[in-house]
Amino acid sequence: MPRIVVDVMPKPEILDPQGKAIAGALPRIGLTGFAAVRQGKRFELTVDGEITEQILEQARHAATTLLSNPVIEDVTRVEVIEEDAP
Amino acid sequence: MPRIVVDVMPKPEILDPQGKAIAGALPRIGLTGFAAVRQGKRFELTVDGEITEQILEQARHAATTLLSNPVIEDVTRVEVIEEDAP
Amino acid sequence: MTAEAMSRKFNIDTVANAEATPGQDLPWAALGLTESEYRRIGEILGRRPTGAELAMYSVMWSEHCSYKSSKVHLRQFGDKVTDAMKEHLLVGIGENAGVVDIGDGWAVTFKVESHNHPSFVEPYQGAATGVGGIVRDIISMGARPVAVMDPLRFGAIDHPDTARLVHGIVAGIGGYGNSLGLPNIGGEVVFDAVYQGNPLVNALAVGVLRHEDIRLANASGTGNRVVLFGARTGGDGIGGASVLASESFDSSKPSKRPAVQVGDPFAEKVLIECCLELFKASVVEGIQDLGAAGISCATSELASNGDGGMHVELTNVLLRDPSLTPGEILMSESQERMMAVVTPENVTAFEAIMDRWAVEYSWLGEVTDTGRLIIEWDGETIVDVDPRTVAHDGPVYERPYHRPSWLDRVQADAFDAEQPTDLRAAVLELMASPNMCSKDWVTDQFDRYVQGNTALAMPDDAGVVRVDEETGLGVAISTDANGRYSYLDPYEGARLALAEAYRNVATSGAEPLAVSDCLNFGSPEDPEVMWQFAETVRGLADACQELGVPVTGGNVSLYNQTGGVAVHPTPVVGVLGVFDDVARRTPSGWREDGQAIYLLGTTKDELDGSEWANLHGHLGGRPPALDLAAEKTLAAILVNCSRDGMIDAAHDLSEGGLAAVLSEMALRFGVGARIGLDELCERDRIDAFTALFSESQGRAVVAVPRSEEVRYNDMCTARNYPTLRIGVVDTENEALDLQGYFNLPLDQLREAHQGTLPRHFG
Amino acid sequence: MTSTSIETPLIGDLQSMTGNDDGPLAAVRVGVVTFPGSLDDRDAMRAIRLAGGSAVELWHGDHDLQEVDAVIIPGGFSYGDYLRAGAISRFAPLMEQITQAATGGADALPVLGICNGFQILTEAHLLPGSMIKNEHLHFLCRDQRLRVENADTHWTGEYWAGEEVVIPLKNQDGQFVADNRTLDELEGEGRVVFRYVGGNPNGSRRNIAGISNTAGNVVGLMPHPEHAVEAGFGPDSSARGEVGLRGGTDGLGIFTSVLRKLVG
Ligand SMILES: Nc1ncnc2c1ncn2[C@@H]1O[C@H](COP(=O)(O)OP(=O)(O)O)[C@@H](O)[C@H]1O
Ligand SMILES: [Mg+2]
Repeated sequence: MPRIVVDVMPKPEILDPQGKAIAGALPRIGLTGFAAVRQGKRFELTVDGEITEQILEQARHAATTLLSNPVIEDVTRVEVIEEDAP
Repeated sequence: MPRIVVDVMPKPEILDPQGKAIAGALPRIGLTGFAAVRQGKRFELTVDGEITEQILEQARHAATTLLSNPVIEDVTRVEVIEEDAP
Repeated sequence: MTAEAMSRKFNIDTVANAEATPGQDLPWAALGLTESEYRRIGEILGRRPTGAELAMYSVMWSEHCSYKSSKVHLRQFGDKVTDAMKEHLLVGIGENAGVVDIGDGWAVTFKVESHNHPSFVEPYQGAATGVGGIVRDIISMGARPVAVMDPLRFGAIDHPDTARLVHGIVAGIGGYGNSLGLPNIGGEVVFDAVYQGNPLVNALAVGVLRHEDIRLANASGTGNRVVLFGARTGGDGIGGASVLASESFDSSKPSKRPAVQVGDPFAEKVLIECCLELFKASVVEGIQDLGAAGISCATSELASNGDGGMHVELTNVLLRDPSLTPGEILMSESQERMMAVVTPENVTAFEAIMDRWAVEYSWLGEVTDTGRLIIEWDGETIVDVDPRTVAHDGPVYERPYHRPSWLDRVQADAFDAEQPTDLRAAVLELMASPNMCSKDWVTDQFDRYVQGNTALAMPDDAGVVRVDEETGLGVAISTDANGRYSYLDPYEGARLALAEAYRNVATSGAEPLAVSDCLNFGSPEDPEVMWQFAETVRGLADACQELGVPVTGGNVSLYNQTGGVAVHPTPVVGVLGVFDDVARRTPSGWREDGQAIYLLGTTKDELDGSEWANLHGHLGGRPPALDLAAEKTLAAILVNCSRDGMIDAAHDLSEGGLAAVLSEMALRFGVGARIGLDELCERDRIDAFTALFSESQGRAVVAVPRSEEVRYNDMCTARNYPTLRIGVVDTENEALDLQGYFNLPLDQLREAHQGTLPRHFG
Repeated sequence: MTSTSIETPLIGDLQSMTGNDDGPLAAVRVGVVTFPGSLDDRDAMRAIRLAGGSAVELWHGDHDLQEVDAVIIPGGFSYGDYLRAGAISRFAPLMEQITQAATGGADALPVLGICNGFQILTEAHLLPGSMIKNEHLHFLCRDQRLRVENADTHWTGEYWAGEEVVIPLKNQDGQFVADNRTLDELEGEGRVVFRYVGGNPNGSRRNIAGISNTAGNVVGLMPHPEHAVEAGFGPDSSARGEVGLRGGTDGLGIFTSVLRKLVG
């Protein structure tokens, strides 16, 4: 079934405690190649039937009202994906 | 700075209480076009300098060991992104 | 669902098909059944089972559900109950949880259960769903859950895998319990290498109800409707599921089955509120939670405990994964589900409550008087059994057992290491050790305030919650076990575990009333483990009889071993006590300057199996001697002291002995004391080291206000119980001053005590 | 600013007017909203009763505020807090009523958000900022020392500015964040109502534990005053100095404040 993906990331200026914890843990398991980590959310909205512009609009609305809080987060993507997970 | 994105989603057969709660809320705010919602995580790993195959390999390793719990989650993507957030 | 189910067109193994194809091979071995068990199923049915029937029998006859190895021993809990012990029992062993009368029309129900193996595989979810499961047991008795506890055992504190388990398990218990709004009022944290590959995650829940609200798991009233509500059914926890593919001869294979269950505490919280509303409105006749063996268990138990029959249409079950086969649906252990029996008149009222809480439900069928449990799949019969044969007539094994050959050697190896010369350093070492250190790092992750009725919690001896806000009526609970004692002598170890929990409850001021237990052991197929188990049950049942507190329910967890090595026999014993008014509870620390500090009981040289010996790598000899008559007297004294306001603080002596108790009592409110050991050493003919570190039983330390000293001493004399003034509370000096030995500033003691867990897991 | 003497324990102060239904404050009706997943709703109702007022149950799905004089949005994990704390509850029908009634100056409906309630108030934009995961990423339950910075809000009149209290704190997502401009504004307008003292438990910006709107009728705080209202069941110590066994009743002032304010 077709899906719409919504990505939400913490705003760059907001400290991201989970990302920070991961960035701290990576070198401890020998992975030293990364300068910073941020952890956000990825939502997959499954649509029954075809994805119309109107449904995409609903997804955009959901993204900014419910799925993210503009004080601390940015919606970085609202997109249709057809492909299956690798 | 170049970033590597890692997407992690709950395994399809695993209960996703977060997605369930969202799917329940959407119709209440008038968004009825969605059949199901799943909530996963999106990590952005920032790399100092160029992204080599070796660093990508590190990211893949991080994805399966630290960033996801293979018992309940799948890593659905490990990819370099150059583009900026929309 | 029916339309969808039909469109799937499973080629289902029906009863008719089973009759027509007697030679059909079924995967009974892969489902964990033995050949003789499989043959018995055939004899019971008079034909081969269908795939769905095989699924039901295999899960219900599993060790976990049928208690087939432990049943013959557990009978003692019932056999050794006297009429006097039954006085407060409203519901005894055998139901989802026992129910105890605490007076004024109030009752409480409590039970402890294990979730050991799942917590090793997926610590967070394993522990979380452990809490979820035990809470549903409590709800299904008709009670409002009011508190949880979590006795935990991990491998060595510095083993690389321990941090993973500690972080996940503690977060999981908090994540679920906190979200349910249940205060966590106690538990245990023990580190020992024997639990390395096999942590013990036990969870206890307690609930409160009025006598008239007791609900039992039975389906009576022919024509009453059977309903499944809560979460949808998914492929969770289906053990040998893939082997069930043979029950459907369809080409579309079922999708992958999850290896672990994921809990949804929010769904459970809603389920609690919704069940309480159902009880209040009296719209359910019988109710059963879905735990192990899911619908198989709920239907067969409800039916066999009621009028004996039930008729269910399985395609009505709401599914999360539409590819589930009938056998899988029957076996699924999806969380946060309940089954209830509702009269036709109450159907509308039932549905209204479900809708208010937005809980999904589906009507599955009805109660019959046919004595058969008939399950249909889209109108075709796939199960036709006598439900008793599934739920109650499982196999019973008299497994062989014998005393381990190594035990004599171990018992002969008494602890005789050299005594430390620096007692101050020894106290600091003990109080910083993994088992004696402060557990704040763990308990800070649990909500102990929610519901507003918590009168005592960590770090006091027992958790205390108020039940009746008008009168202050309340309960105290403590859970205890000492695997090392049990290893040295399982019979005594079980009695010691009960004695400690009993003493803890009395120390808080409550009258001990009832017991629940969770018996964690290795493989019952090992005769030595089986002997440990048999001895444990015998010891616990005997001790319960001697103390006059009945076992009301519990849980057995076997096969706790990695490779060939079993965990220590670990009988976790929970004791519940009652308070007429929780306002008189006794905290475990002193506060008032000048109060006298008394030690109750006598001290012998008993260091075998002690924390001090453990800290120095020794495990041998005999556990401390136990005198249950003395424990009874001690408890009576402590309860009386609380009732008559004779003491302001009390703490019982157990692991770590007097050294631990003095440290903990001083740290509780940050108030120091001056202690003298000379008289004690002289009276009991011991040295100062033994006085501090021995783990002799039947002891407690209390703080007595000046004005009460005469009365207190008279009472101990009247009861002929030894007590000795060993010191005085000193608010001026923030130190533990052991006169003639050392002065230990509380800051230093606190730092040693608090630092350990953050250093390992911070 | 009214303030009770610190020598008089608040609970004693109130004995005369609690316990009987016709005390002067009993006429004040304070609603407590229950969402699916609310946990401390009964506790908040008990606190109102102990303070002498009348507690009224409100249901998130209703459209009717039942003519209450004030509203408390209690703690808990509404809708599991899975998405973001308070994110889903914000859309409840009753929240629309509350949002409307709470805006419009000093005479508007007094609203208190505790913990999850605070989070809901920020999601509903009744209060600025937001809460993210605790810096240390753990759930943390502890007896927390706070300083009352503003004793002029509808919910803090019974304290004095600078007074220290001990109140239980318990949450997973308690780190208060806002951009610097908002933080400066809050400070400048005296809208920081409570601040953590004795160590920042969760990484909150500028040690902020609670804030108010401009009019002072809407207050949100992370710690749980409803768990510090009854001797015997509160924190072990109180900022009033005495070492009492769970004797801390420092939270009661929040509830008496609004009752007194409404009685006028
Ligand atoms: N996992 C835990 N969960 C909750 N409380 C705990 C846990 N572990 C220990 N505690 C609490 O910490 C305190 C000290 O524990 P412990 O020393 O085992 O008590 P005791 O020796 O009196 O049985 C007790 O109040 C106990 O209930
Ligand atoms: Mg104790």
